[in-house]
Amino acid sequence: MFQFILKRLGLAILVAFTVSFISFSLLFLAGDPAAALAGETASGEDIEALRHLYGFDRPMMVQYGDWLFSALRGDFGESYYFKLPVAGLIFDRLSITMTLGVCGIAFALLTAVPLGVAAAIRPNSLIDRVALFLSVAGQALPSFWFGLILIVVFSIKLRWLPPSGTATWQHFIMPTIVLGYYAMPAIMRLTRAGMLEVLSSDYIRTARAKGAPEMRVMFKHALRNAIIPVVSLAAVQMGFMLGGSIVVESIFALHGAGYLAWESIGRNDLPTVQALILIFAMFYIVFTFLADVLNAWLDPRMRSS
Amino acid sequence: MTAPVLELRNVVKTYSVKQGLMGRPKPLTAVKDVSLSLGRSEVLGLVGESGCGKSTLAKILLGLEAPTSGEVLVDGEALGAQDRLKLARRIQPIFQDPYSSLNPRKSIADIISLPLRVHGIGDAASQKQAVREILDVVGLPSRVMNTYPSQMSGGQRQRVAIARALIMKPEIVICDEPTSALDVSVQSQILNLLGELRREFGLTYLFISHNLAVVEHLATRVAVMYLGRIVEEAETGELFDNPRHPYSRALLKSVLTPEPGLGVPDTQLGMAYPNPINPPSGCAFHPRCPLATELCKTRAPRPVAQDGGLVECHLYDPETEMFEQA
Amino acid sequence: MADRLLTVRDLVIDIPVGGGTLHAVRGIDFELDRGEVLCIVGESGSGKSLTSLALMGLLGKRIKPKATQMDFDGTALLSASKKTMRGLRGARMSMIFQEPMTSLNPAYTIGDQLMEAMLLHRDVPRSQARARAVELLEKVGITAAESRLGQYPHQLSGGLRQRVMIAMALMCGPELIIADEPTTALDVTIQAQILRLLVDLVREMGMAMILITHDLGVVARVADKVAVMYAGELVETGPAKQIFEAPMHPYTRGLLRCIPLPGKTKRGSELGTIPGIVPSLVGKVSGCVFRTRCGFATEACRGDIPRHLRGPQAFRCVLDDGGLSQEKQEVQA
Amino acid sequence: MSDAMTDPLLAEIVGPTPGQMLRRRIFGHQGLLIGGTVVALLVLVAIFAPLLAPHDPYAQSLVARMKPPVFLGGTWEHPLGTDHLGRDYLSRLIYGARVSLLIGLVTAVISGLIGSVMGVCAGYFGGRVDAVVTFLINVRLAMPVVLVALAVVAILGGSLTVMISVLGLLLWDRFAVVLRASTRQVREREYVAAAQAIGASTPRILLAEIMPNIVNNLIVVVTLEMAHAILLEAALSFLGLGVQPPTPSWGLMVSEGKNMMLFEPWLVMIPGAVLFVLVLGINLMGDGLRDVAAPENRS
Amino acid sequence: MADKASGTLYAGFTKELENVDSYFNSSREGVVMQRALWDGLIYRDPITNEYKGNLAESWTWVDDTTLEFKLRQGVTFHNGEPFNADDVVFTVNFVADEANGVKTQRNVNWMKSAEKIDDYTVRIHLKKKFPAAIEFLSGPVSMYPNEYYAEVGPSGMGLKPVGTGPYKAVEVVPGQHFVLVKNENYHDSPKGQPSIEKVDIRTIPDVNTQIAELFSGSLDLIWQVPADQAQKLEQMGGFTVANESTMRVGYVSMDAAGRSGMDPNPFTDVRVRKAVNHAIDRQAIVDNLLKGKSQVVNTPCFPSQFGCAQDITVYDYDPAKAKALLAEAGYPDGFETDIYAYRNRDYAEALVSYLSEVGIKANLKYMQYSAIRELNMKGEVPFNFSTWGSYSINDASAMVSQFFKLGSLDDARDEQVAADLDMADTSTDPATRIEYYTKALQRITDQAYWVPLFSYNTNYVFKTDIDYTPTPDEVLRFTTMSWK
Repeated sequence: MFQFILKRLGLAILVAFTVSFISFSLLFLAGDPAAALAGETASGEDIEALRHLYGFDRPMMVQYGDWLFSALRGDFGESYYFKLPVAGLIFDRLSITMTLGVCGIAFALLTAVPLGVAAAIRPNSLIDRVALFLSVAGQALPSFWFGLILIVVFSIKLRWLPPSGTATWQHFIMPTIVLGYYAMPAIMRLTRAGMLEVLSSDYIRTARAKGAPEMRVMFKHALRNAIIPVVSLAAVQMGFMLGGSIVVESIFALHGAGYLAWESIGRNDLPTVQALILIFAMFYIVFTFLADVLNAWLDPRMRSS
Repeated sequence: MTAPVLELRNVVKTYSVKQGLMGRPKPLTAVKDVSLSLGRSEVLGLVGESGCGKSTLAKILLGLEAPTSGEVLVDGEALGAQDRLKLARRIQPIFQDPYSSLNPRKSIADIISLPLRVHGIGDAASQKQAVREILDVVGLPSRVMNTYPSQMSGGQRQRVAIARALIMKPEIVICDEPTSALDVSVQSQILNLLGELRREFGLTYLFISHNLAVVEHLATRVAVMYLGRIVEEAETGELFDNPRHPYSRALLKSVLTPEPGLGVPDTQLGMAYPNPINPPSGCAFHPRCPLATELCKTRAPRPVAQDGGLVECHLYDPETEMFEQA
Repeated sequence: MADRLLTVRDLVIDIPVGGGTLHAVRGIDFELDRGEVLCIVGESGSGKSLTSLALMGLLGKRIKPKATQMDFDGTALLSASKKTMRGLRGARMSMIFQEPMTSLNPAYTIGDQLMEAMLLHRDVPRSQARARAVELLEKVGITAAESRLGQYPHQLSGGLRQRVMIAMALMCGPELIIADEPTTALDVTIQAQILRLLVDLVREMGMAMILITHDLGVVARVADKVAVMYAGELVETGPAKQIFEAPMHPYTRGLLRCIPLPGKTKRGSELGTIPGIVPSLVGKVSGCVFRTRCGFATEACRGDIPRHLRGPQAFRCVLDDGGLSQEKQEVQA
Repeated sequence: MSDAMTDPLLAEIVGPTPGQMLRRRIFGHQGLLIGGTVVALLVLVAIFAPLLAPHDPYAQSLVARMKPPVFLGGTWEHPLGTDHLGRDYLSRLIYGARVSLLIGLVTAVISGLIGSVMGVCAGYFGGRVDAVVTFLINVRLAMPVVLVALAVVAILGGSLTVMISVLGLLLWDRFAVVLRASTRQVREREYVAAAQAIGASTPRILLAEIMPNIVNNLIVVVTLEMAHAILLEAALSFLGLGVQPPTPSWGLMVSEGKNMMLFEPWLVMIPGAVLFVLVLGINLMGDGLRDVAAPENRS
Repeated sequence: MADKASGTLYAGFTKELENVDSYFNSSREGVVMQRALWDGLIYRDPITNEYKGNLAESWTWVDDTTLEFKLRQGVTFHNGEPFNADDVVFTVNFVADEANGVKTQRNVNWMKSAEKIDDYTVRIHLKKKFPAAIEFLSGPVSMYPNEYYAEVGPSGMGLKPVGTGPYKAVEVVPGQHFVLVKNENYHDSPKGQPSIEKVDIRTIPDVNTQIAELFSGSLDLIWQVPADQAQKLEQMGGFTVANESTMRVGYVSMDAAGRSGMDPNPFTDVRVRKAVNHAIDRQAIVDNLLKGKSQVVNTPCFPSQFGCAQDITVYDYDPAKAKALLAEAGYPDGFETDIYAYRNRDYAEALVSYLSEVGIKANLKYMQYSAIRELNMKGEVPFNFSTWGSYSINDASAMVSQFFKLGSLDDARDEQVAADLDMADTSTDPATRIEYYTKALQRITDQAYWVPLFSYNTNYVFKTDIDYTPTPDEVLRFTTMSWK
């Protein structure tokens, strides 16, 4: 187990480094950051001076090394736009994105797992069809469109919920639904498929042959095994959701990290974008790592190896 | 015994096996220094429990795996040096599972003619003719040419697999548990067919099975394998009448013939089949052997020639003191 | 009448499938006394496993078995409530399955799984259930039983798992054990060990057993009574000795001829065969289902098939002697 | 003549061919039929856009801006009204089908090629190849797609080509994952060993023995990734970093209509609904194909 | 809930400020904040354009490059620091130093230094003759507290701004909102005394969301509302919709000098450029898209700017003529080019559509301003729809001279024009200036180097219980707002 964690950690770190290099080089090719930095009125000499000041005239690998070394110490440089340390800028906004992510995944799990279980218990029943429809529709629903519809219905027509901002918990309801609904179908399907597979397995028949009541068979014997892959998927989805919160945050004017990312791309704010890509990737890496460890712990076959 | 068409000399195959998902790889020696030879038109039965290395041996013979060390000779020529295609013309396999050994997306004609196409033998018409002929040989009507494996029963599929193996007229057929997935009534059909084909084409079989009754029926010689070693090898009659190795005896005892009233025999075998990654010291069989002594725990036995066969047990080694007791 | 434990009369299992109804089991009858071992033997698809699941009430929601009578010690199994069935399962009738590798829940320890049946059915403290588990593990020949309780199924070999399954089935001291191909997935040497253990335990504890298998060798060595099943019907039933020494139904005889007997069948000789395959059981099925593969088949085989009794032995065939005399003539000719 | 006299083998070959079975399953699958019909209709619309569109989708008329659709009191001149530049909404929707389908299809082909090659190699060769591919998949999954795509489009400027290239290079992961798994599965089949024993070359085994058995999975992933790409394009266009106007992309139409969403909701509803229907259709088709062609991979 | 009773006015901003410190941002929102939080030495009345003393009581030109100010006494900063000559000297010397990186250098780089004469008298030294000095001192140059600013610098000022202005910042949450409260001790400034107690400015990037918030009552005032939405809101009633013009001018520039490496480059042909001018129906765009107080512009400057002649050469909308000109130039079937744009995608689309009607297929490249600018400076942009706001400076030099004096953004590279503009820019004689601007503009329009398009406008939408009259300089002034 310990060895597994160590090995998995090594892989995670390697992935993190690769991602950091890709994100760095990607934006390094973005053209002249100095020109972007200089703004509307700068002259050629101004730009040249800036280029030198920020060290954009050095070889790329040197700049990458520099950046990475600083990033490891939590220093992501200074935002071109705000002239403030990127780390602080992102840290301020991350709590909103994290809140949204946690609410979103909670929403997804709380709807998807019961639906999936119910659907698996009675395949082809009405509830199965409803669940299937919700998941198919969920996968096809453009989240930006869904969000706009919710605003029109719940904020404008019914006036139940505030359309934007983060002041109260009510503000988080619609963004949570839009973001969570994005992750729901996959989790629902996996729960359903997992339950179906487990329910048709030999050991469930064994449990029934022992005379175990149906509820016990479902929850103690079946769900325990079916839920293991769902844990992984939820972590993966959580990672995706944080990275995908850009759309939701821009629709509901949530000043989180996703929105900062979108704005920073628009402002050509290179250090912020680089840092955000890296941080979102790190979230994904950390979540999947934790999920794998949790999985290994949940699954005795892996725990003891 | 005629001159061997197939010979194994000191073949060793070691895999590196991961334990669990992420454990450190450990060496697993699936085949330990095995020497065997197969004469023309012979049927060598290879028996042993699952995991004893018999399938690995089959793969080595088919050229699907390279031995870690040792040599495989076909007609005296080392196998590694030969062209893979050339080898394929002489040795063909029949696998255990007729459901997995036929590509479900291909028609029967495609499956059977694949060897001809790979080797570029004949044109489409002559290939078709060859398929028709070989179908006749294995007892299938030529109508099946345009059907698919999913439309056939297990026995028919196994006939198709045999047809594919035989279409290039190989000398040697490696039969890896060819009937264990079939019902009894179908198994006998296939066994009869294999017997007929051997007589008709002078084929040499390496017949791998865990069913001793079947091996007894078909094989001319039998080799008993345990944990990567051939522990006993003898003429079929000799082995079944007079098994020497304690493991062979236990195996024979385990055969349940449909004779009422005999009860279930006591094999007197210890329970667990050992983990091949941590094989027991000395004689690998000693933890299960009812006759094991202290010596067996420490010293590995060596092969001893006995009545035209070989046995690997201290009991039969004139140089060990246990010889007297046997 | 001996101490009758189980009576099955005219059991029918129909399964709705895509293209109609699969008549998987059609009107089979058998009975079992306490302490008796009945082997149901048949090839794949003959309906023998379905029969056993029907007895346990484990066929699932979609499949509804019918029978004129299916009594376990006075309880009508088909009309019993779910609760009654649950009370029987695991307590008075237990089952052992074919695949020891997948029949244990990978998420729980051996101990938990062993104790579960007892805790469900008997009002006993955990400690007592635990003691019983240790006792039974020792009984099925597992050493260091105490420490095995904390292990997970994946840490055990197939043979050991099947021993655990047997111990689990015995936890509440059932009166009937149904073993569905308990040794098919195991190696020959292990198979012999497990069968021996099972038979010994059944005899020792005075249980009745229904053993389901395709292996006539196993049947011959284990059974008191044999029921030969073909395509959803019992074609021949009777005491083991009689069935093996004087098989009457053409199918039984054909099966026995297919098996090479070391020392008896001539090495390399032609084995007996049964040509053809099992017919489809979807749609209307009538007459003798074996007629498509039978050497003595006539037009009459399409009609109703009489049941012939020879003492305790019974078989269904249009011919009084199951074609035995015809067969002898052919051999002579 | 008795039954037994008939050729027993004749009686045996009764099963349908794989093709027949497939057809039977296809026509018994509601979702697949509905999805397939929707997709087929939209494909036809895309192909025959010039014949179907009542107006030039680019022809603007600044004096006839935001005319309502006919069901909201508009005229049949513009059945679905006009957009903020007075262009016929129906015509733009019809041409938008081309953009969405083109992006979906080409993206799926590019990412499919990349992902399949990686997945098949990893699954077939295992070992180090597998380790490298698995690592690359991990790296790819760790990259936040929307963010990276936005950044790249912002750098290179939005156009159909850029859009397709970016999505194609980003969406190969599922191909790799699925094909790796299915190749591994097929590779264990004995017919592969049989082909090897026959002496067939590795390319032949990959193409002739393995490919036909994983192509069903591939088709399923292609459809699902098509849907994914179409949605992503729409999202990026919505965020203003997708295909460039005046190209009639549905995402762009939602984005443009969004400004007037509170006053003229149909500007957003119509393109959003069409997008939803197309993606729903493709997903239903994909799910259906999975059920029909590769039922073993349902999850 | 925002309303009169709460005493708090909730306003929406679209753009997030990079830094509230007015020297370190360049956006409109920044100007709004600057006018609320800080004061300049001088104040220009937005209606009468009359200059009045604010922090300075009076000023005199000592010579061509020296200005002397008498400062107002008894003014204190929000943090209690008294305002005096030291603050002016510190502020001017700080911002004039290029190394301190003031974002819009143009606003400050004409000043050399400041010098304290006594506690309430300072001199500002100019680098060279700069007639617009008063205009700049009444605009972007505001006075900062020397002690505080020295301590916290621009980033500290951005998070906790301190000025002398009519409002104090009590809460700054970057990207989310700013809370301003009335400065009870505001000096007797020509800006007038603030009336609204508290202003809460939320950053909401999406106009729709802003409108939704306006509907739901959580916002009282939004501005920069696009024409269509403003029109709808006006039709709905319940809100005051006010429209004011701005100095921003939209234009299309063409690569007349042939720098872009396009081959063949049709834009080097004056007939093609004229054709482009004839192809676009600017009036239709103004009437249907911009609406409000926007107007068609015929020369590369805003009509109210000094020297900005309008009635020189006017190209009317005439697609037939455009086609004829193209044919004459050898492009009977038109040609294909890229057109770059950074804002108002719908206007750009409309332009593309007009161009395609005469056969010019323009592929829209919608990019960030900075990216286009970078390309433009390298001369790689053949065709560019852009805008210029002239920093709200009411002088043609703020626009035409920025683009036609052979700088890196000059696509015409006409030496004649450059020379004329140079004359106009440096002369102190108004008549001479007008003469030379007119000459330059004449040549620019004759040569059709650009397509001057239209001027922009801004819509202000607020609840009817708010009393406010917007000014044409596109600055939101909370001081002049009150509850009805």
